[in-house]
Amino acid sequence: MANSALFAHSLQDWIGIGPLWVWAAVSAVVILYAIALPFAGIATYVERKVSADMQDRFGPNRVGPFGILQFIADFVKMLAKQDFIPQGADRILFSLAPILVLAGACAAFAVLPLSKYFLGADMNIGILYALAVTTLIAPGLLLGSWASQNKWSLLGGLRAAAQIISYEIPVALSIFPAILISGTLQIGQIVETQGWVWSAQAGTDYHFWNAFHNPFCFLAMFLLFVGGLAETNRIPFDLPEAESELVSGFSTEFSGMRFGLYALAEFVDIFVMSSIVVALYLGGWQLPFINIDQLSDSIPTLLVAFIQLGCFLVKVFMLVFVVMWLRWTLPRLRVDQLMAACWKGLVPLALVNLLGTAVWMWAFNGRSIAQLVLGPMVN
Amino acid sequence: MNILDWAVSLEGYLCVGAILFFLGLAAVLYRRNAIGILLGIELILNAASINFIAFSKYRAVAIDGQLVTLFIILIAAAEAAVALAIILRLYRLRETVDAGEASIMRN
Amino acid sequence: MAQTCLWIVCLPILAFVIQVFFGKRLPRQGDWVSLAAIGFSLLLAIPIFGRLLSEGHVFDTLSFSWLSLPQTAGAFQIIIGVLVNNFTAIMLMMVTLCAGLIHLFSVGYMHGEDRYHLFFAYISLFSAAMLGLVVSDNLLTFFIFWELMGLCSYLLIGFYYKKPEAIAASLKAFMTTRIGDVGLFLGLCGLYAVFGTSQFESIYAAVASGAAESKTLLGMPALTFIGFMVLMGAIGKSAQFPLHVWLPDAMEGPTPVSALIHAATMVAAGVFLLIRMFPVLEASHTVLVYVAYVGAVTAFLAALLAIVQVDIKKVLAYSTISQLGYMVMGVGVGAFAAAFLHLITHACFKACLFLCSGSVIHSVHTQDMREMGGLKSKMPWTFACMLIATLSISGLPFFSGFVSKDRVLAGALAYGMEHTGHWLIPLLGFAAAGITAFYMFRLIYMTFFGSARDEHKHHHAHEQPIVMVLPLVVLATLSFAVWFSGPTGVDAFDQVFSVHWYEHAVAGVEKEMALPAPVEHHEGIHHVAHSLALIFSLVLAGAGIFFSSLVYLKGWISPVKLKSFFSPIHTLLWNKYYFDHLYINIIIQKGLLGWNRFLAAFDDWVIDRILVDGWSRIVLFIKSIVGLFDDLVIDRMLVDGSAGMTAMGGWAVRRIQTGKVQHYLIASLAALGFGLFYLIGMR
Amino acid sequence: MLSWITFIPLIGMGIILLLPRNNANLVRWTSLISTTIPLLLGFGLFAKFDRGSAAAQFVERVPWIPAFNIEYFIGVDGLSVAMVLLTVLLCFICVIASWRISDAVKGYHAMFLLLETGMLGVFCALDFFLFFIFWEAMLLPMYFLIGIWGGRDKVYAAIKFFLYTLFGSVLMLLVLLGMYYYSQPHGFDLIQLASTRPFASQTITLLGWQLPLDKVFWVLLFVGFAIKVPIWPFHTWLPWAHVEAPTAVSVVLAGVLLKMGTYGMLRMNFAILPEATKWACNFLAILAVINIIYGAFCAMAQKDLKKLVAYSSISHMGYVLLGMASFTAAGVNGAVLQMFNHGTSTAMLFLLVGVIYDRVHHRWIVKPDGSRGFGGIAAVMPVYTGIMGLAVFASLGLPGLSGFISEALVFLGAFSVPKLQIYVVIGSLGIILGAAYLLWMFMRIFLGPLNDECKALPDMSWRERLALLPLCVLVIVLGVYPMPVLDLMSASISQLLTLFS
Amino acid sequence: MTTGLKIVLLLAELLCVSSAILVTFHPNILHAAVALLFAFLGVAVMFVYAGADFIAGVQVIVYVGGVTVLVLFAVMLTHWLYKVTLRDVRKKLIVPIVLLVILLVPAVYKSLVELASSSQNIAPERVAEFAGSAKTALIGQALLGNYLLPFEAITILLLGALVGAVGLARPK
Repeated sequence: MANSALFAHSLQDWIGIGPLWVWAAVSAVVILYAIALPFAGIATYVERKVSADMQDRFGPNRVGPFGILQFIADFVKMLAKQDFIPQGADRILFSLAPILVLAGACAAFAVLPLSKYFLGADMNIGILYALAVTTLIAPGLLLGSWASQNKWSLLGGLRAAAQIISYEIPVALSIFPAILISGTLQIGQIVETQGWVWSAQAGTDYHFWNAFHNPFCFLAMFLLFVGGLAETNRIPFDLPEAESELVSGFSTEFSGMRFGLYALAEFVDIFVMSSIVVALYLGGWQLPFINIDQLSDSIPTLLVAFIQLGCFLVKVFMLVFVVMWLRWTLPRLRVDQLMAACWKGLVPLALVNLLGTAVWMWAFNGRSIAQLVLGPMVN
Repeated sequence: MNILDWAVSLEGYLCVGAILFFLGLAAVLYRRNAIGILLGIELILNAASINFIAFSKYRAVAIDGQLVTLFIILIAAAEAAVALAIILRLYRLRETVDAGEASIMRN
Repeated sequence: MAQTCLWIVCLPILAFVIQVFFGKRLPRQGDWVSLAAIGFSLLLAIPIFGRLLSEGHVFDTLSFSWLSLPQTAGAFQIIIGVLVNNFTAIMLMMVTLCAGLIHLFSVGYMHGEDRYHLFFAYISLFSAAMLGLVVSDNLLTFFIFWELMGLCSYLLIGFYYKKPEAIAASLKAFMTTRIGDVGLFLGLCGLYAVFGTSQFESIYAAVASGAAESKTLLGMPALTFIGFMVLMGAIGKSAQFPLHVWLPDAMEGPTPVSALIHAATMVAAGVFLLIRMFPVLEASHTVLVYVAYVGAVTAFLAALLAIVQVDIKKVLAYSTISQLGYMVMGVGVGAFAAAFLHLITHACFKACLFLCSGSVIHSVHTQDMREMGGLKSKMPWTFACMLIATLSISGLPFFSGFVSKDRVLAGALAYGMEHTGHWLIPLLGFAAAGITAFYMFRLIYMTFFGSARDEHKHHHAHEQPIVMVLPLVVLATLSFAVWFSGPTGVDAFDQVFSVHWYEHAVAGVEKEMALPAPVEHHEGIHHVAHSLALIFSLVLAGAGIFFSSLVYLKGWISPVKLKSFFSPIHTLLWNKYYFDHLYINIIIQKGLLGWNRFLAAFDDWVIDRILVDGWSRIVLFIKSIVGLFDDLVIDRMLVDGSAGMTAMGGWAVRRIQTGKVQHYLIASLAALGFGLFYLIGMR
Repeated sequence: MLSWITFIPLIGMGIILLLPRNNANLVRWTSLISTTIPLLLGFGLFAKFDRGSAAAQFVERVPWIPAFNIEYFIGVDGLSVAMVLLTVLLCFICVIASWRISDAVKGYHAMFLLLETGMLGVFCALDFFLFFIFWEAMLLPMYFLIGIWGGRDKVYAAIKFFLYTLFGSVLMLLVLLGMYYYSQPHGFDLIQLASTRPFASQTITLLGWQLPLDKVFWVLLFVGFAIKVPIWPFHTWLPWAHVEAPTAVSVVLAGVLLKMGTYGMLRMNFAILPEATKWACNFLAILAVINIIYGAFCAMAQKDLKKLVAYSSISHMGYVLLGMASFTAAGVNGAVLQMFNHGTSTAMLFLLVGVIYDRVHHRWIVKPDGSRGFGGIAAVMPVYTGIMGLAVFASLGLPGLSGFISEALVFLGAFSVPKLQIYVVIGSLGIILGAAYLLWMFMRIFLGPLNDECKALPDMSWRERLALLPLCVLVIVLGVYPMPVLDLMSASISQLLTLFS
Repeated sequence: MTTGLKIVLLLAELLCVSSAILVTFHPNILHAAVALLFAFLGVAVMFVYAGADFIAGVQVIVYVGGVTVLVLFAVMLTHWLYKVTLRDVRKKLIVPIVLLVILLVPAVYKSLVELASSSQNIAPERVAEFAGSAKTALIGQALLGNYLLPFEAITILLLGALVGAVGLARPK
């Protein structure tokens, strides 16, 4: 029971009244709105700034100082625009589709290991739940594109769905090496195992972030990251919204707040993907060479929590930056190249990594390079 | 025994399973659309899984039921894939997916 | 002496064999071979006859077992051999003499004919057969040579095989004689059945001892049966009444053949048979009467027929039949000695008559008397011989005919007086005598006297060469009475020069036959009959001659008027009492051939088609029925029926397969429901 | 020695089958040789045959099927020696006569030799089983010979002949089995059966009827053999078979096959079932007379020369039957002699018919349209006419030729039996009819004006004369002195007749 | 179990049943498919409450992510864009439905109740403890232990299905 619903417990303890499940719900809402929404807004701003910078231009600088409030302006514009349903469209599905997409993306938050204590619900199946939930996006897109009764949106929707589903396989496969190393699906546990352990008596515990456990895992991280890009339809895999061909892909017919939901969903998804990468391979909230837990008895848990949160968010923002960075550097892949990359490139590579990790684990009895290299020295 | 306890209890699960089963059955029998039939089948399989899970929790207290459910899910996936492939083939061949039409094998 | 007889028989056979195989290649086509053969036989026969004349009795036998079959009781023996007694000697002399003369005559007559050598072969075979018959001591070899003669007559009558009438005549001759032969054969079988042998001595002895009285054959007393059968044989061979039709037609053969076979020898064989078997006939009491009647009737009727004939040879043929009738009558009335004498004398003068007619035919190349006439001047020698022979046959004194005929008629008259019931026999005899004279002189007048009716033929007529005339002369001389009884032929007158060799011969034979001595008290009748017969025959002969000269010489009574006066009788005679018509059309054509055709058709259709092929038709019928049954019942109903049912069943079941997946599912679920309901609900 | 005679033709057949097909002459010469050797052996047999003894001679006895004690028991006694000699002679002559057969020569001669073996086997076999086997063996080649090389509707004739005789042999088979079953030591040995005569007293129940066994056997055997003889109601196959068979085959058919029936009767009916024979004697005589008269009448109505001769042989076989019915030494001896003489005279007739057929390819005395088939051949073919005359007179029973002797003996024998006398008288009618149809035929064909159709007919070739020579000699010699043949048979016949005295 | 969770479970069960009804009777096949999606989610929640969290995860991944998308794909590929609405349910077969329901429902219900009552009762706390425990490790060991054969068989089956589906759906 240890860390599950830790956050909820802490809230309940803090407020002291009401059954736990109420507080669980509240905690979920808080995380969602406290983190997700502002991040999304900021992300839009940052992205436009970064892309402008890359293109050697200024980017949004009219609203607020340095255009910081641009996202609020967008947000207000979204809300103001008329949100209409095209004639002949399937009304129910048309309204249901964005909700599904957003729900899929946000649901994953419950599992993200912000810090040892700000963990939504450290479920036993953790990472499996994350994967499961993110799969909701695909049908959502499909329904959205079909409901809009528009050939271009339908094609965009089909392509997006196909892309998301195909890339789930390399993403899943590249998650497995991390699981193999840490032996559990619980993301919290996984992050725990990545803590730096110095003391010799642990013997085999010279860990460092999974990415550096063995060469295969290192490769698996990159694979996971690329898979994540594809899952979120970001360049170089953003065929569904490729302006030049399909106007804006599956969301052409959406306007107003429904379009806003799509945009929000997109950025939340990016956040979730990068946080998964960080949690599994880049040590989550584990500082590079310091094992906070071992020091925690001296620092108040709340501080430890926020330090871990900060470390986690820094890693995530770095990855988001890389994502935005990639947007203006890599050319867009054609559909067949996309599919070929997935099935002929990533999937075999992922299998190799999985096999490699398994063999490594079997051969070196689960010890990482570090332990191998440092182990004899230490003792 | 209020509705909440009933819902959580074995009878609850079994009733839901039974209802799902019959609805799935009805779908399979009376849907003209081949895909409708497929939906029906999925429902029936889920009904079965519910029963398994319920019994694994309330009677067997062992994970065997869950394992069987796991297998059911995997097989259902494979089955759905092949079924849909066949339906696509049927569509390409007969320009329709109406189950009634695909009765070349009739007398 | 028996061996010489064997040689007499074998020489002509040898000649026959030579002629058949080498005749064509011999010089003069081998006629001298036959002549030599018969000549030697004549030479061998003369000493035997000489002994008879000198010693008055000749007897010799030679026999050997020809065939013996072992049987439970001893063995079934057939012993054959040679018997020479007085009659045999006489007959040998007569046969060889006549045959020799006729051989000589035929050398001339047959000159230039094709198959010349075969003619002589057949004649020598015939002579051998006749001689064999004469010398045989038992009825079996007698029968064998008897049939061989039949064969020769068949071959010789049909010598001119190109003429259809000739071959028809030969077949008719053979068949009629064959009928007679069968009778004789049955007689032979009878003999073997009764006596176990067919040798004459043993038969004479057995008959004399009365051994056969008790036995019966076919319900008749044995001897009577045998007698009748022998008579039948004689009738067939000697052309007696019912079976006489073949002799006139036999004239188709060359004249020497007619002379030899149908005058002298073969036809006489029948009488000789009767004489040989006389003891048997005598012992059977009833047969002799029939013999007599047959003889008498034949004599009379044949004589009547002779009157109307226009063909010279036909006239002589009927006269032969009539004279044979006399002989048979003679035997019938018991005067077998007289019959035998008549046989001998008849052989001589009838052969002479035939040869004369042969030379006439040879010169005028026709046999029809109406085309002849006035040949007296043209052929003086032939005319002379013919006249002598005619006188002899008419029974005028000084001639042999008178001697023998008179004795026969005397016997007949004596018989008639004894058995007054049978008065008809002498009457017919004397009538025949008269008519004989009439037709004979009719012949003489028509051929030799009067004017030539056909100038062309008359002109060509010429006397025959010496080789043909010599035999005529010899035979003519033999026709005189002097050889047989005395110069005049009447016992009363020629006491001085009377010749008694014949009486002695007859006495010897009677002794052999061991006949029961005739009842003496009739001696008186015998003497009276003898003198009466003498007178009657002279009167009748004279009348006959007178009448024929009236009609034919002087022409006072024209034959045409006579014919019209006796027209019904004439037509009857002209058609030969319709015997031919009866035999040919009715018995042969309608009866026999018709019956044969019917029987053959019956055989072919009834027995072959119905009884035999009928079975196949029945089987086919059954087969078709079974086939039909099999096809209809089994094939149609059982097989196709079941196939039909399964098809129906299939159709019914098939309707369930609607092809709709859901329907199947419903069905299975329904089943599941029932199952569950039953399993759970019922419990 | 007897086995050699019987099986040399078979060996000959084997050799012929091996010979090349195209060399016809080679086949003919081998066939000739394989018939000459038995002929020579036949002369040896004739010489060494002991006339006195009635028992079977040259016996060869080898157990063949011990289970049913069937033996390969061959022997010749008085009854069969004449027939063996006749068969051997006729086959030799027939091979010479069939020199002109040109189609399927190998098959023809092979079948012919097989036929000869069959016939010799029948006459030599003293074991009923062996007798039956040879009886059947003889049947098959006959069928082929008629069926393949025959005349116009040869197939009908062959089938009719085959089925008819087969029907007869089926009855014989019944008796065969019956005799095996009812004889005490269960054997087929004819000699032993003849000596013990076991069937006289036994009875058999057929369909509820209590029938005397020997009479049943007698009737069945009689019908079987009657078909072969042929006797009146069963004779219809003969004209067909004769007309359609090729010359040599019809010679053998008439010469030998008919005698098998009478020989069989003597060997089986008379020897083994004497009481039944006595009981049926009257019946036999009646049939005999019918045969004689019926044959003669039918012959007279025939238009086909060969059919005429066929019916004449029916008539002649009637004499044989009459002789057998008389139970007297003369009668039976006459019958067996008649079998021999008829063999020779009919063989001559058939050969002569064959001669004319080879030249003109038709045998119509009177053509179906009524015109004359032949006429006046004597002028064109003198030698042929001569020999035909001899044959005609021999077969019509002219004294001095063999035909007469046997007829005379038959009639003498039959006449001595009181109750047969009426039959003899009627039978004698047959002699007249015989003479009638034969001479009428002779007249219509040979005498009379020359028919222009047969103007250019060549006379007989030397081969045909060679074939006929022995027969002519036999006919004349046996006519003059028959004892050489008679004393062959008289001993065993007298022993046979002891049963009937 | 807190009443709140029970409420969530009840809601999930209601969601399941209502969406199942929609799946069966909804004339528009697309809406039926979406309803199916929600049915699966409801079932997943029920699994979680039944202590089968791993299975729930797999259920969501496979059914919601895989099968539903597959069905949507199939619907889109086989229906003209504008003929979305489909008159689907057959009327004339209502009578058999009624018959079936009358016949089957009591039988099934009777059998289920009998099944439920027949097997032995487990102490509630054991059940709760089992429900709460983590299942992933247990399932892993079981898969490679007792259930190794079905595991391997499933791998082959999936391979077969994969190749088969691709083969079937390939355009000519």
